[in-house]
Amino acid sequence: MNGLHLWLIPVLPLVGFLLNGLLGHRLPKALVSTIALVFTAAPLLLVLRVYDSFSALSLPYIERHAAWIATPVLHADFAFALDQLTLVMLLVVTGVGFLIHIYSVGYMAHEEGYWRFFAYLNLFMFFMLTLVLAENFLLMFVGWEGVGLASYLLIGFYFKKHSAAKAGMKAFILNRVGDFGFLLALFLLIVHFGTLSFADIAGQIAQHPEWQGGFLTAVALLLVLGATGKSAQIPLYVWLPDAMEGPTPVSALIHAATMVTAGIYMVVRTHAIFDRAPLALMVVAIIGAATAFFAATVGILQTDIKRLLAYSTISQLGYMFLACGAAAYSAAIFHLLTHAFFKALLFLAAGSVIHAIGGEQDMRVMGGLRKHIPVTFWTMTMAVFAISGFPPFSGFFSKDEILAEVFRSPDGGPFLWAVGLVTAGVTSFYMFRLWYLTFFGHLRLQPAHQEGLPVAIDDELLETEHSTNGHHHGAAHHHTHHIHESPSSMLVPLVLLAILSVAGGWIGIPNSLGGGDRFGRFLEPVTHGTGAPPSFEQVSIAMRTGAPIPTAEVPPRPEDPRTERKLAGCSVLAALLGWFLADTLYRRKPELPARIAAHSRALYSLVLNKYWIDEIYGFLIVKPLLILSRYALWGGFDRGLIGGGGHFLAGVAQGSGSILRRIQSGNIRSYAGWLAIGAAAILLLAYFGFGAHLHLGVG
Amino acid sequence: MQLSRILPEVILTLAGILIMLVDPLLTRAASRKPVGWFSVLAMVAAFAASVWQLSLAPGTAYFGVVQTDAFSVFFHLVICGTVLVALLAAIDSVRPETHDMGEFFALILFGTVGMLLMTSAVELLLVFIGLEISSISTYILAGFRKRTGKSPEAALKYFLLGSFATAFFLYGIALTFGATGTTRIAAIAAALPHSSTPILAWIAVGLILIGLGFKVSAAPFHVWTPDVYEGAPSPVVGLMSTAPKAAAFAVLLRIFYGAYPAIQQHWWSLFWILAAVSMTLGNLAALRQQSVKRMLAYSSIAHAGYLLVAFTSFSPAGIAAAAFYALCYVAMNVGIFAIISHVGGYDDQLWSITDYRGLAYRSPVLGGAMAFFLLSLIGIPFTGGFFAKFYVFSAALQSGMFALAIIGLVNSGIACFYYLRLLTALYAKPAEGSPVLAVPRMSLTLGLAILLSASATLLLGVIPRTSLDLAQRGASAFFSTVAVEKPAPAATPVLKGQ
Amino acid sequence: MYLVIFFIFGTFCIAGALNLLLQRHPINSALSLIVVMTSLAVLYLLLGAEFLAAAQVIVYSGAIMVLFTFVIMLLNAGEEERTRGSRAAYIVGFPGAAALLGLLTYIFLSLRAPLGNAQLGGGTLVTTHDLSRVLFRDLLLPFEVTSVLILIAILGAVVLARRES
Amino acid sequence: MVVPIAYYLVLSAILFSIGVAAFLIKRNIITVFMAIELMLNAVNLTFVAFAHRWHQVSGQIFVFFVMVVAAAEAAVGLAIIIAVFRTRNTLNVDQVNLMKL
Amino acid sequence: MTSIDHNILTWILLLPALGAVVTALLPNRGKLVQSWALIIALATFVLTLHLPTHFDYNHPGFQFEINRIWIASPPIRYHLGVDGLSVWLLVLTGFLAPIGVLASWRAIDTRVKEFYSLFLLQQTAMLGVFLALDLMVYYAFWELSLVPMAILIATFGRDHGSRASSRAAIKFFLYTFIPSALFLVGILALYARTGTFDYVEMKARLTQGTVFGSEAMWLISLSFLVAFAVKVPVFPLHGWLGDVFSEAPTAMAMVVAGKLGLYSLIRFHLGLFPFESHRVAHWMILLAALGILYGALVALVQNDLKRLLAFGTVSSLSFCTLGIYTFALNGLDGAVFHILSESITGGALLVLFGVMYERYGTYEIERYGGLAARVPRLATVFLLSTLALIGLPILNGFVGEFLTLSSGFAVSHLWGSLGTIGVILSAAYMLWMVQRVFYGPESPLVHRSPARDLATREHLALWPMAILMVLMGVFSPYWIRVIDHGVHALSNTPAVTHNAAAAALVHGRPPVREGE
Repeated sequence: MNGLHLWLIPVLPLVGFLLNGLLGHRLPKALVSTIALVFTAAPLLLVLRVYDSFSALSLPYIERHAAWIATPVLHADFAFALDQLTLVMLLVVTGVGFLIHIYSVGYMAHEEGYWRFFAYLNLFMFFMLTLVLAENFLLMFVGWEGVGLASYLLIGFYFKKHSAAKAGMKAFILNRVGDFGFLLALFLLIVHFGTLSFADIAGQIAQHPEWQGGFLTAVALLLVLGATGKSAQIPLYVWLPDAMEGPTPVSALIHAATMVTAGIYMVVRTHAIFDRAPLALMVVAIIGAATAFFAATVGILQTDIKRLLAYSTISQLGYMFLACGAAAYSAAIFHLLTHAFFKALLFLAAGSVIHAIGGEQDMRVMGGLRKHIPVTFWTMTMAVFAISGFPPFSGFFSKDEILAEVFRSPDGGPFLWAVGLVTAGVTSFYMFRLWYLTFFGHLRLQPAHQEGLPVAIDDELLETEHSTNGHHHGAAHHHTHHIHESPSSMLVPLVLLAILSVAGGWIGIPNSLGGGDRFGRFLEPVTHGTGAPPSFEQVSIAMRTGAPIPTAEVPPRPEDPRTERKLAGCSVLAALLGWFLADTLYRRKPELPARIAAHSRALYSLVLNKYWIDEIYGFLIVKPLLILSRYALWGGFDRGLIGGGGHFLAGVAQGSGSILRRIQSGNIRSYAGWLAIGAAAILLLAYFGFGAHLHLGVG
Repeated sequence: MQLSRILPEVILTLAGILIMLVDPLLTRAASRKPVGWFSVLAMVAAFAASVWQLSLAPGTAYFGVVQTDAFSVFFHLVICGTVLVALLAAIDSVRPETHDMGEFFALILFGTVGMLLMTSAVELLLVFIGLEISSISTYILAGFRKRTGKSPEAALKYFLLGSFATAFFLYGIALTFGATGTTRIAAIAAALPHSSTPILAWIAVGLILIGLGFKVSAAPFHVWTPDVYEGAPSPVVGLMSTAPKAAAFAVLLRIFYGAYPAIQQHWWSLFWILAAVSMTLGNLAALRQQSVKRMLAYSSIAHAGYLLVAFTSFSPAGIAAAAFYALCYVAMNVGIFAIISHVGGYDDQLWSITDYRGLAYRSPVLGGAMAFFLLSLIGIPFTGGFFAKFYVFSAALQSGMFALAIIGLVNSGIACFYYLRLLTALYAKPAEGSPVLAVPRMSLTLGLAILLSASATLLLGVIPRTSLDLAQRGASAFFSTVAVEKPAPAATPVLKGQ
Repeated sequence: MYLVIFFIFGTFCIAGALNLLLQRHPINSALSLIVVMTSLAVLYLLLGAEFLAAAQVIVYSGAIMVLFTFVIMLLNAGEEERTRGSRAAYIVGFPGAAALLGLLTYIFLSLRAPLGNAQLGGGTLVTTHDLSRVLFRDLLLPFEVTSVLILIAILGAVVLARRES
Repeated sequence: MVVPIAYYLVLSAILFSIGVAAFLIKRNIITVFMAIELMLNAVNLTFVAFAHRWHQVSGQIFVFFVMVVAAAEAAVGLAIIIAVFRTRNTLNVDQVNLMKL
Repeated sequence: MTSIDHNILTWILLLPALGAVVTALLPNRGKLVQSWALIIALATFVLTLHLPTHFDYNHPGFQFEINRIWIASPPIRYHLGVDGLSVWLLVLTGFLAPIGVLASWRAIDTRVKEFYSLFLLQQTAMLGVFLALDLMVYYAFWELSLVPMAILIATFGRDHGSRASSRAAIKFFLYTFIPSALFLVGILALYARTGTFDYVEMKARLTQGTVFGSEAMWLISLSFLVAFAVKVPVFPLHGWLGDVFSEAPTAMAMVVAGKLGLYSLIRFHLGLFPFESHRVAHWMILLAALGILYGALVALVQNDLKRLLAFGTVSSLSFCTLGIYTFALNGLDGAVFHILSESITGGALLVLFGVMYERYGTYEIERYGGLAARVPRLATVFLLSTLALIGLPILNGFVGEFLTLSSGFAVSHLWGSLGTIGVILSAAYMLWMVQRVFYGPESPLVHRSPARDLATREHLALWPMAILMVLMGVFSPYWIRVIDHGVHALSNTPAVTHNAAAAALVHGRPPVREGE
């Protein structure tokens, strides 16, 4: 057991980061990529080794190293924990991470700052693995913030562009809003538990069945705030679409497969708290459902291929949130897993497309690419089918499980299920839209597109969106660019991921479909409840009557294979409907979208402008804050009151000085006058002598 | 040997007479610097004689007219040291073509005799005569720069107002005499409790305070100070803002603590008010001054106020604090005026704060020394000014003068504003062609003067022990020769009403 | 009788002083001052201070006032013009002087009894012997020191009055 | 036939106050100086009166010294006045105000 | 105790003072003065390192003590000593000095001797503040520390002695001196009652509780508090900091804020007035929380790099205030730790500003842009410092922020939460600044100027700080262990004061002092 050395898993990428970060600018590109790959592959191998010996371990396996923050009353160590959940996450992070590293070697080959890119990527791996392996909240927070930092650096990789730098900043600050919640949750935990160790906290909760709601709800809600930041949920999701300013592998790795799922991971990891906070679970479910639907609708009209995928990611993360809200933690993680495969694939494939046509990201100028880049086309097709939820692709199983769990959940119920179902249809629609626009029809890329876009929609919007393109490969040979398939270093990961996207779901085929839900059972030790999540009625009755809240062990949810099969049928139907619509609008009747747009102008522009959420945030929060700071605080208070107050006092002193100076008229006679009056005053004082009054001092 | 009790005075008198005898024999063109050096020597001798006096047993001489004790020796040393520095600063600063150089030095020596007598006299008549000697010599010195209109005007103002105040002082002595029938300090103290007309003594202390308050330029009797400082030659200002004040403070201590302890209730409130008014008025009025000398005049008013704070605490600690403050004050003030008389020039070519901009660029030593003195005037630790303030306010607080201490320390906060204006000006970049760049090189004597005063100021701030011990000895000598009962108010705790 | 003489010369004093105040020509003022001084000499006599009375006439009226008159003549001082130099002198000075007078008068009159009375030739006559014993023995040092004072005065007068070449 | 000593004192107080007032009023420097002399004389009267009260010679001697001092002051004072007159050509105190504030 | 242990504190104090004197006497040749100052600063630093390495954890109270009579009456003692509270602050002061010298190496080119002489004097004064255990000696150093600072600001300010520099110097001096004057009244009043200036003795006598009426004690404690709070500065007493930061030379701005005031708050306000400081704690926490927000918000809209950092510093230092007045062990540990990390991080940023100023001659954010591509190494260090300042975990800023905020939150959920908003805002103002200065297209100014990345000397100045940022972030227990030794007794965790005060805290009433 001594030989596990979990610490090596995060530290190896860190070494890679240090090597590339400190020396990379002097090394040849080949060496840089070798270093990066070696230090990503090594943790993967370690994880595989762990996987290999996993069944022999007593779980959770905890490895403690030095104390990190230690006062006599608070201890947080560099401690790593390994359990089933961790293992899944480790496999995802290192596996997908390694593939994306390989992909990047090809994708970034011609970029300036090659070494920097790989250094950051390794840094990200370090933090992500720390986050996953952390044994306590504080160390998790290290990873939590660290991945944010890596994300910041990578989004702003093309920092010479204002938009990229701004997007990085936006991501970091919005994540900080989430971290604010996370920190407060930590503080509350310290107050109530005196420790930040997951195991200790879960243990204490288990020992106190009377703890229900109350501060646990507060903690849970604050954690949710943190999760919404990292996992791009309402209300903090706005950074993710902008994050597409980063290089595409980054989008795939960080903003699709791994980092953004940290919120879900965290909720699952701390589900002991959430289980006792039904209100918080409810909130999670609602946020998840709302985000899933909302983001999906925005996805309908996106024209930038990466942005579309970004909204798709938000939407899919919403699903995972929804699952968490329904206390279906293993379903959430299952979807996390499959989503990591197919969404990474989608991004990488999209990157391959962009790569192929010379840096263009606007789908409206693409088309008919399937013949030019067949491998990309086919792998992407796998992904599209997976995300749309067609059996037997991976996405089907995970999404289906979520919907079934939501339907079954006492608080979720049919309504949230319905939302999920509609979202599934919408997802299918926009994914096939992407598919058709990109790969079918005719290539619309032509010199003309610089002056006016072929599909004339909102020009103003396009301007802003469009300013993002053309950075990778140089705009010089933009339109004469030869459309070509990507190098094998990029294709290999695509193929591997495609296989995973297809087959990745098979590990979790539910009972109802004859699979036995191996994945769910594997995670069972981690996700099992620490106490029944009582229903709202139970809690409210208990709160009114003061009676103890009933806490039985989690009763196994009634499984109803028939209903589940019906539900699965519904979701497949929804996906088919979406495909059909997309087929109609973008293949068979391509003139229809414009007509529909013209028809319902208001709704159209509302969705097109992403419900103006960015603008609303700017107008309601950012602007007022800046105005408050600039005019009220800085101009008014600091310079006016504090500075002016100082000036005022100085003025009073100087003014009275000036008056006193008037005594000094220069005239001897008036001086004698002052002497005389002074003498008289002194003599009167001496005669009447009221010394005792002065003696009292201030007391 | 009664002469030993007045040895320093005798030495200085003889030296002064010698100068007067020799001076006419020198040709008009001959440099008077040797005369200056001679007077420096005489002053050193007087200083040494004072130190020697320390070995004498305390006692009186000439039928109880003078008394040598630690107190008088302390002030002897203060005065002799100060005049020594002032002389050194004057040797090169007074314009060489002035033909009255011989008289100049003689007057300083004679004036010093007066001051020394003031500190050791225990007979009011001798105090009065000493005061007059020092005053008259200062009147004359103030008018020494006859070519400009300002100097004689300064002399006139000083003279007329000074005589005016002297009349009050004299009236006070007369009433004291009326109340007790004597003018011997110890006898007054003895007779006062039995006086049938103590009211006369109440008024007498007021009148005496007016006269001496004028000399130490305490508000509201300060009015002459700014004008006279501005008009008088800077070397003279350096002298008259220090030594005579120290002497006057010594007299104040001697008279009030020696002769009038019995009616302390009637005079300590006067000091309270004088102190508060002086500090506040001096500092506030200094804020807007442009002229360096006038600013320092107001500053000296404020410093008189700080010093008077010590008078309110009726304790040996208070006397020691006052004596120590006087010492520190003269050390730094004589130093800063030594610099001003060199930099400003005999005719005050540089007079405003703006003119001093960049002095530290021209001469780091002069600028640094001036900055150091300013810091001491502010009361920064490790300078004499700090410990002086510290002892004074400590004594005041120990006697429960909470309000006065707060007034004083807030004042010292206000004061840094104008000191800093000058200080930062010193270190600012000078304007092109600024006259400050033409300040001549420092001469040996000036360097010596600055060195003496600066090292004194520094030592007082770092190891105040020796001088403080002497001051405390003086104070306790005082309290033992004059048996004083501790008055009632001081014994009550600070904060009543708790 | 004594009282009458006192009042007569007291009135002379005050009248002379007021005249000094009111006369606009310095010479007139100087002459008024001489009147005051001489009257004071008489009062000194009444108080039994013969030596002082003589000295008053000789030193003050004789020497000092002559000096004054000399300077007035030397500088050819004319009538003073009524310039308006200072309001403070009137606004704060006069109340001050008045308060001074009022306070002192009040105190002295209230102390009439304990202060006692002056009798013509009352007490022992001060002999020259007494005087010289005090002057040359008890107050020997002040007496000697006075010489320094006078020396300074001479020195000062010379320095100040000398024209700078 | 007696005169209360208080009367002498009141007389001296009156003279002293007149001296103060004269100092305040008079414009001619020499007259102002005379006012000071008047004040000194008033003080002298006090001294003599008290010397009478206490039968003390020292009071009288004091007066004698005051006279000497007054003489010395007069010499110096008049010299100063001459010096002022030389530079300013005036004897009016109101015009001797080069320095102020 | 070896003989070194007996005299080490005197040597620490004396070395820079002697160095200052010698500096003034050195000939003005080449880089002689700079080198000498560097040697002295380094030597002092090495001496200070002796303290933590020989620190005795089992010895309660002060260590390496020296206690001799300086002045017999009034009894002022040359009493020096260190405990866990001061030990790292001393090392920090020693550490920043060589960096200050390096940062001034080229920036100060006229009147070098004066600069380094005063610089070393300042060093002495600051070390003295941390060492002194006699209130008068402490006060002396406290005041002394103002002087070199004011002169250096006036003389070596942004435009070498412009009027703005003078004004800033005067403002700084007045702001700190006037409260210090009242502070002196407080000390003297304490002395008048207790008859001692010795910290340890006075503490013992004050806790007996019979010395003063509670009102008087309250007033005296306020005089202490205000003097320290201005020096920190605690919002809203920060009026001087902006001007001083923007005018002062780098080496001075690095040390002007924070540590002296905060140390004094802990040592003297909490130490001498346990009850009174509890009484005022709520207000201080409120001010701290407001300060965090206010400083950050105002920093957001600054156009001048140094002013931005000034307000950032106000915000950052408020974390310390917050931690101190929670009286929780976490809070105190965190506060002291945060003093250290803030000084290092802020110092690094100031050095970087100085480096940028040397190259581009301006602190105006608007005139920069796209710097990262031109001077990548500078940008790297800058980014690292920025991240440390905004409290990224495993960098030094986080530990202090976390500990102070968590204990602040425990005391008051509302103000603790408000303070925590600071982590959002600090990211906002710093990253926005970084974005404007380093990212985006190159500004005309940057484009015109030659690209000079960090020189060796600048590397030498910056990397030690950068490495420390990481080390302190990762191995914080090494520091906190010592700190804890010093602040343990001040916290609420054990029985902090006499029982009456403790009971009063529970019931929210002031205790009845004996002798009223």
